[in-house]
Amino acid sequence: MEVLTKSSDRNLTIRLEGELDHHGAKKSMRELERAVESALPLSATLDFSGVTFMDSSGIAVVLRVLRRMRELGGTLKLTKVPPQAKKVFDAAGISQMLTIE
Amino acid sequence: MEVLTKSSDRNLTIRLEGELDHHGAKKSMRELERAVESALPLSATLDFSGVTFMDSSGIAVVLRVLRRMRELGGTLKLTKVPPQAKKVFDAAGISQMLTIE
Amino acid sequence: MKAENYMNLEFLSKSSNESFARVAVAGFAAQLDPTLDEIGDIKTAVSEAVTNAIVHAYPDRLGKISIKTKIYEGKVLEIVVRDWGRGIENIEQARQPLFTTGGEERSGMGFTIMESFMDKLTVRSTPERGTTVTMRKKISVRLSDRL
Amino acid sequence: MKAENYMNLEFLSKSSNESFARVAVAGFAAQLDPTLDEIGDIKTAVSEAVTNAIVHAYPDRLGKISIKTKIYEGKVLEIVVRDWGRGIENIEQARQPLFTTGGEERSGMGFTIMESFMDKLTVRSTPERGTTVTMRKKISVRLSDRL
Ligand SMILES: Nc1ncnc2c1ncn2[C@@H]1O[C@H](COP(=O)(O)OP(=O)(O)O)[C@@H](O)[C@H]1O
Ligand SMILES: Nc1ncnc2c1ncn2[C@@H]1O[C@H](COP(=O)(O)OP(=O)(O)O)[C@@H](O)[C@H]1O
Repeated sequence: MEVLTKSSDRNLTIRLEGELDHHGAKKSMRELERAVESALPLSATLDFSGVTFMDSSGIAVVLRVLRRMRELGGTLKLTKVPPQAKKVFDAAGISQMLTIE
Repeated sequence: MEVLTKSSDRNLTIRLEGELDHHGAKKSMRELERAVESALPLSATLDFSGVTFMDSSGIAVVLRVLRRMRELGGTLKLTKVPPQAKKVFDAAGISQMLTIE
Repeated sequence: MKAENYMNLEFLSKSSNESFARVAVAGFAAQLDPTLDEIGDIKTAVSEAVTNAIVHAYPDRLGKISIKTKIYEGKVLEIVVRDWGRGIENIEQARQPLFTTGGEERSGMGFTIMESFMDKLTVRSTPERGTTVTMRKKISVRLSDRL
Repeated sequence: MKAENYMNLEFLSKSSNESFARVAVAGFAAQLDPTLDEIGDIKTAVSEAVTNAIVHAYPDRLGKISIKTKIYEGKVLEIVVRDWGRGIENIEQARQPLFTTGGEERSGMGFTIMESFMDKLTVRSTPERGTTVTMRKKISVRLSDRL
């Protein structure tokens, strides 16, 4: 799991690459939090185009970022979510809580 | 394992697609032989570009076609052999018996 | 009912084993010629069950995880994931969406996802003895099966 | 020497299982961060050993095949492929390049390829009791291992 971040003007884009399972989430959660804390963004985007697999561990990751963004008064958006990950978000009924593109 | 053949003027090109292991060889050997018998080619080319895996079962297949081509007084050439399959041909010391491109 | 084919898998509860466990089961299921979507469902369900064994069954040690996979007539795939860990006190509660004992790292959606991606889910567990999760899925019949 | 991780696999001697067997072992080995070339070597060696069990050990029936995989310190991968089939009378002869009892379908190069793709190959066999093939390969240390 790779975490690639790009931020400017309190807009943060994070590209996730690899398998977002419990193993991948464990490895990337700290990096994700660090990215959010240093950018303190008003708008954050998680780019899922590089996620080759996701299970419910990914949901926990996204919910954690979502919670932090709400505390910061900012918004969170997910983009380029592949079908397999989308299906997991849908099954978890989480698609309504988020903007998923 | 898919076997796609194209022949004209006693030139036969056979494109192999998939995994050329014992399972794949079992499934494709008859089709290969049929292609050779109906074209009776003077020159045959096995296009390996679609072979995603090969083990020694593939060697047996190639040697069988080679033997038949020699009986017909024709030649056999292998093209677009991927690195993994090339390594198997090399380890079997068969690369010298054939034109491999 | 007699199985047409089977595969048994056994490994340590290391998170680095999650990936190959689902790949192995998906690879075994491939002979049923599932759609990409079905392969995704199988991988996801296996990942949930295996992660539970790693995270919840053996929270503070490495233990053994077994996956027994069978194919039955009619393209039915059965996957049994077993551990010899902590067990579950209240299975009904554990299966509720959002219920988790795993804290912020877990979403509590594992069983919900297994249920929604597979046709049938059975959970048996004995505290301090371990848990057995049985899942079944019928793979769709495709035109090519009739050729 | 104690293994750092292991994976045991068990399945029927159907040729449709060849593919997932090598995928499962390669998936397990992936945690050693092998090169593409090393992954290819591992898949090929596993394929040869498994095919032998399917073709030679159980020529006229379905039987059980087991693969036990271990990782030892220093990125050493051990793969043990076992069957309970026919066995080999003369192991030295069987290991010779081009020797085969399999007719035109086989090349007699299986053991030669296992030997050349792995660092070590041991074959034990008892006629009518079965065969155990043990292979070892040290995966190359890469810069990223030191980070
Ligand atoms: N194999 C297991 N061993 C022990 N407890 C388990 C096991 N699987 C599930 N549980 C319990 O059931 C709860 C719900 O599981 P699940 O729905 O998969 O969500 P999550 O894994 O996100 O917590 C877990 O938090 C845990 O308490
Ligand atoms: N698992 C096995 N059980 C019984 N006989 C075997 C087994 N593996 C190999 N053999 C014997 O050893 C011979 C050589 O094997 P190998 O070098 O792999 O070539 P091939 O499989 O092409 O025959 C086989 O033809 C067979 O007689």
